[in-house]
Amino acid sequence: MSRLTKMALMASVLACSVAGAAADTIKIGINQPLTGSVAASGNFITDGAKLAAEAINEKGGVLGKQLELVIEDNKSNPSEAAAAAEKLISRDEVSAMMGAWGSSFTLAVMPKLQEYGIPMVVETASSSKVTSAGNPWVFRIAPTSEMEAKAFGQLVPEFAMKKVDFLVVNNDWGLGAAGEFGKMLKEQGVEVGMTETMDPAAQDVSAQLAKIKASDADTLFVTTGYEQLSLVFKQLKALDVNRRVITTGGSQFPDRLAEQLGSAADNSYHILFFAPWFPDAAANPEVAHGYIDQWNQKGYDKSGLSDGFRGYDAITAIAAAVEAAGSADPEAIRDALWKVDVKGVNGNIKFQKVGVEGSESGQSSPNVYVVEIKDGKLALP
Amino acid sequence: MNAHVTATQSDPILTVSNLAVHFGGLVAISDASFSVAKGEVVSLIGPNGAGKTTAFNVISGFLPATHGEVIYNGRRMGGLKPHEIADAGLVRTFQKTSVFGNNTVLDNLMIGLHRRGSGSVWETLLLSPRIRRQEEEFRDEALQLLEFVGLAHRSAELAGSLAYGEQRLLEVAVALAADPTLLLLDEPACGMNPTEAMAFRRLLAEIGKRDITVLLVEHNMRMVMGVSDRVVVLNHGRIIANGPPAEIQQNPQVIQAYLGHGPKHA
Amino acid sequence: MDQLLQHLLNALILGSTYALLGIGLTFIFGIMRVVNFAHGEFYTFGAYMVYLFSVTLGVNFLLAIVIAIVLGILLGAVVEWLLLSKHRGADIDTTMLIMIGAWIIMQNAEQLLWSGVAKSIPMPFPEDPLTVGSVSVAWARLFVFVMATLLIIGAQMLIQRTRLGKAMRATFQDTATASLMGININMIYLATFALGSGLAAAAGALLGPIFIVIPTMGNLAVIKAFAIVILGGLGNMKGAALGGFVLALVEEFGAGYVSSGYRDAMGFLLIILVLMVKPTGLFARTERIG
Amino acid sequence: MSNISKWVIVLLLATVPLWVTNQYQLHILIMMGIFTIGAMSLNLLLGYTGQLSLGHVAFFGIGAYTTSLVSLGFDLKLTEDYTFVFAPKPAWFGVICAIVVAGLCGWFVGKLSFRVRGAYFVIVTISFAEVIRLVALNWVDLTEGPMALNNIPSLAFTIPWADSAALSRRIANYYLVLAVAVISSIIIQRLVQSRIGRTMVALRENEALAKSVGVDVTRSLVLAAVVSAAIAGAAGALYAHYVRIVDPDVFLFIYTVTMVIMVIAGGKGTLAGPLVGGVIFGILPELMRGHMLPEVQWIAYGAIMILIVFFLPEGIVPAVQRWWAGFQRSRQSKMNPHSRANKASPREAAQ
Repeated sequence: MSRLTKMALMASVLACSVAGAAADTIKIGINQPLTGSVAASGNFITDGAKLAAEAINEKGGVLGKQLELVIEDNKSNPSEAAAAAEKLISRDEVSAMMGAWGSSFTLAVMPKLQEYGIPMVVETASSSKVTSAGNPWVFRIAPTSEMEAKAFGQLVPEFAMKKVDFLVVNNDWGLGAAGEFGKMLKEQGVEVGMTETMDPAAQDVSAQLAKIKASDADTLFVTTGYEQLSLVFKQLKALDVNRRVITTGGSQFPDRLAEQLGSAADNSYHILFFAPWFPDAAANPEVAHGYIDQWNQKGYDKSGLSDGFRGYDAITAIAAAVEAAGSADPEAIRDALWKVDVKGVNGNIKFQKVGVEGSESGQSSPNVYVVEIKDGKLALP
Repeated sequence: MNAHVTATQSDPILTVSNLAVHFGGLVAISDASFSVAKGEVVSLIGPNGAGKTTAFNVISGFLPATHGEVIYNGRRMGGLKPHEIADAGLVRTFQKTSVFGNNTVLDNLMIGLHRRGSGSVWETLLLSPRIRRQEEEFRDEALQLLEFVGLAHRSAELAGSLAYGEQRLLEVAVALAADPTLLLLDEPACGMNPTEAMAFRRLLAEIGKRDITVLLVEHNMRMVMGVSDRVVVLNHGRIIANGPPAEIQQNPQVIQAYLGHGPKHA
Repeated sequence: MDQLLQHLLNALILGSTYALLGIGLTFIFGIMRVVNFAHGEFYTFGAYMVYLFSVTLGVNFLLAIVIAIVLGILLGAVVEWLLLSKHRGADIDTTMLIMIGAWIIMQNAEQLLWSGVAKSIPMPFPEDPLTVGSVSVAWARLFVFVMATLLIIGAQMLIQRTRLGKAMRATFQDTATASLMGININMIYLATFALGSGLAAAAGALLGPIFIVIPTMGNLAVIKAFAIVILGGLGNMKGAALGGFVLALVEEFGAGYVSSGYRDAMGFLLIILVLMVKPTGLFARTERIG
Repeated sequence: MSNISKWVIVLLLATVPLWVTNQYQLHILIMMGIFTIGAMSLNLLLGYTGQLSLGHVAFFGIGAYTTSLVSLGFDLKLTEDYTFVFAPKPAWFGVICAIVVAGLCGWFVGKLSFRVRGAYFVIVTISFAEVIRLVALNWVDLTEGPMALNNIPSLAFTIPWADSAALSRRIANYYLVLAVAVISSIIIQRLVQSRIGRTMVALRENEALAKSVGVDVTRSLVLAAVVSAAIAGAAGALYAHYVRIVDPDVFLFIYTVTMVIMVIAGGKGTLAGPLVGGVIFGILPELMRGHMLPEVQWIAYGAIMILIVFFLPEGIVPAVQRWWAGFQRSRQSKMNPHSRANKASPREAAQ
């Protein structure tokens, strides 16, 4: 037995010595959901990040070094997101990170940023908590639910809504969206009815929809990932619920919805942060075209374009910060992120100080687009 | 002769009265009454399927009775769990060999000694001096018992690795460790070779000397007639005879019952 | 009232697929005494096979379902031969651990082959639901119900009417005697496991297109199958069919009238209650012990 | 194995933070330690009483949630106008609560399953874990549901020689895990080698015989469940204060499976088994990482599990012991052909 323990100890020492060897690259950690309930979007964002890194590396990299993306799967789960961050920071010793898709995942990662002093560009999370927590290592290029709601607010009079219901995932993302959109709509004089929630992994939402069917609202706001969204549309149809549906959050893949669901997705509106079907409507059409061309060259799934840009823009921003910092030191990169001003697919990326004074987080002001599905086709309303 | 009249005895330690056990529509025991006096060795015999093991299972609390009751030392045993019945001093063995196979012979005895000891979880975790002392006493007692049944040289072996006859001896030793006042032995000599069977008869005599009453189910008629003070015969769930061995051997009903099924070990 | 009818209808349809899952599992347990933790993976396998044939390879949807079921049966046979045939008579824990290993391998193989991104399978049915009064049901779900019912009846017929079925029942009653009667026990076990797996694959093939297909979809399915089997009594086939409908009813009404979040919890609470009150299952006869 | 060599190993483990300074390697050791404690507690039920509890992670998760809630504090709106406010308490108090609450749940499950054995026991334990997971997921007011309980305070104390706060926290956690592991193994050892513990083994080996000699098997099963759950709860509490985030996925079946593999591979029913299994399966993923995709890693995990059942059904420790005993015996008999000494059986040597 004592011999056995010795062997085990030796094995552990061996295991430890395998890890870690310095290389001449600048490591950037990618913390995304590659499996689980929101995996579709996470994979596209990772693809977008790879495209950006490739484009930069082809031009000679940053500071004469190549960018190396270290990718960890957070399995669509907050604890796994924190564990992935732990690995990226302490094992792979990345200089900066991008992540972690959902608000709940991002909030789970944030204490690690502070503990180790690593900056992270937040590409998707929309909860206001992310930038109001007083974490000076967080730089968000995604719009908050509040920004999304405000941007959408300009279109509200056109829709002539009287009463709306919400169906959202029961996490920071969904509940935050329901709160901000509800507030905005009330200000515009629209009545807000019920808010139904669903588990992010739930497949059968008929029970919630049956309640919604009984309501007299004319519009339903839905906030969730593409996977659940397609089920919601199918089940709305099966229960014969006919009303205008507006989806928020930016990960809806409306072209896929239109293609796979046919008439079930008709009369729906989708709030997006990039509309690849209308690149000339983008803030920086030349960047948008470049990104779309690169994506198509790789033969990636076209419906992923509307999500992949987040990864593209996040890496673009981080690379610019490394360039400005003149080193791969995390703290230097953090300081340099404040000076970043680059053209992204969504628009110009420039961080403003928000949140707790003295330890502000960064927030850029992205653009918001609305796309309609009409007769199985996408249109700008 | 009247099966319900028990032999004259002063002090019945176990009384089974009007016992009946039904499994759904199947009647295993229809109506059985008998008693065992203190210090006696009583054998329960009968052809296969007569209900002997069922009777054991009811007395030891492994099966509920459909009717009737079992009274032990003036206490009703009905509704008690097997371990509660064992706690009352009524300990059984099993027809099929039954030891703790992956434990050492010594540990088998230590488990058997369980109810003689005491000690709370806290005492155990803190390994109090009393617990240590108790463990030592258990060990000595276990070794003595092994000596008594002649298995002392096997104490470190795994019980499952013992020869068949030795396992049967170990079973009896484990039961003895539980400090019974009445020992129910279910075919203990089954499968023993003649030498082992002889050794076992000597052991039974020794057990008698320890002031332990014995109720025995056995097919080996030579042993039954040799060791028993009294024999109770069960057939088709009823008691057909009850008396001293010599009397039973002459009982035409008993002979008929055995011949009807074909004699077995008789 | 309308809501009640809608819930009943939903429960009936859901229950048919639950029954399908439960029968396969109880079948394997009853005859082989194997607690098949990989059952949910056969369910997932069925769904992915429909995806592979109908979406990737463009085979007709109905044909794809048939292919998926056949492949499920074949895979079951292979798994039985590879992993279980050498452990006849082993205790329940041993085979259970082997099946847990198989479960891990199968789930990760699916993830490796199809990635963790959900797939959806289009169904060739009218999109507008069938509406009678205030109750409506999608044609796709109606199809699932009909198919599941046919499969359950088919499985029952197989067991009651065919020679194979008789041999299986004999094995179920008493393995030793069946073997003495000249029944090839190894073949029976192989057939049992294959058939049980085929039923699970069928459930996945039918439900996959209704929902979405992901590698982890079997995890909840296997636990629900256990719930169904416990409700019916381990090894009781009719009990499992009934158990499927009972679970669906409890879930549907729990979700409709108590809380939709606790929908899945209802089944487990039911198991715990049943085991506390009647450990042999709701529909089991009392067995003789010893 | 003698007591001295055990303490030598413990001392050796205590020096690890002096020569392992890489944060990630320490991290792996801490996580390995936490899951090994979980495996040790599972071994009490699975190995000693022979009851396969596949809901074991429930106790781990309950421990994690309890200490998190106690140390973070919570508000519960009980009625419209009454809100129960629980102020945050120190982390160590949370750990004690975690042990107590997990132990109570163990008592409940033990009582619940006193009538059922084998496959039924397995399913009761799985169901229990699932119900708890669904409660954690849906009782958002208390548990934050899928949003997870975040920013759980650390249990750490300051390590004087550590370069950074992060390293200090990690070393502190390492020592905490080591201490809990040592205490747990002492508790388990004393228990299973006692009069009470022998009844657990008796229940595993031959329940009817155990009953017949007066063993109250229900009581002994419930006791094993309570102690096992309390230790698992302690492991869960350590986990919560170390990773500082808990979400309902902590109740996932796969964690139970990890612990089961550790116990079975190492050798169930032996004291050293879960330790050996924990070390191997805690390190293995790290050795495999970089050489294969995570999915392939899991496939290898599953395959190893099956292979162990096929070829080492008793586990590594008993197999090595048998080999060692045989080796000793042959050497002894060579030196002294008539000696019958040192013929201790493997099982006894294991305890």
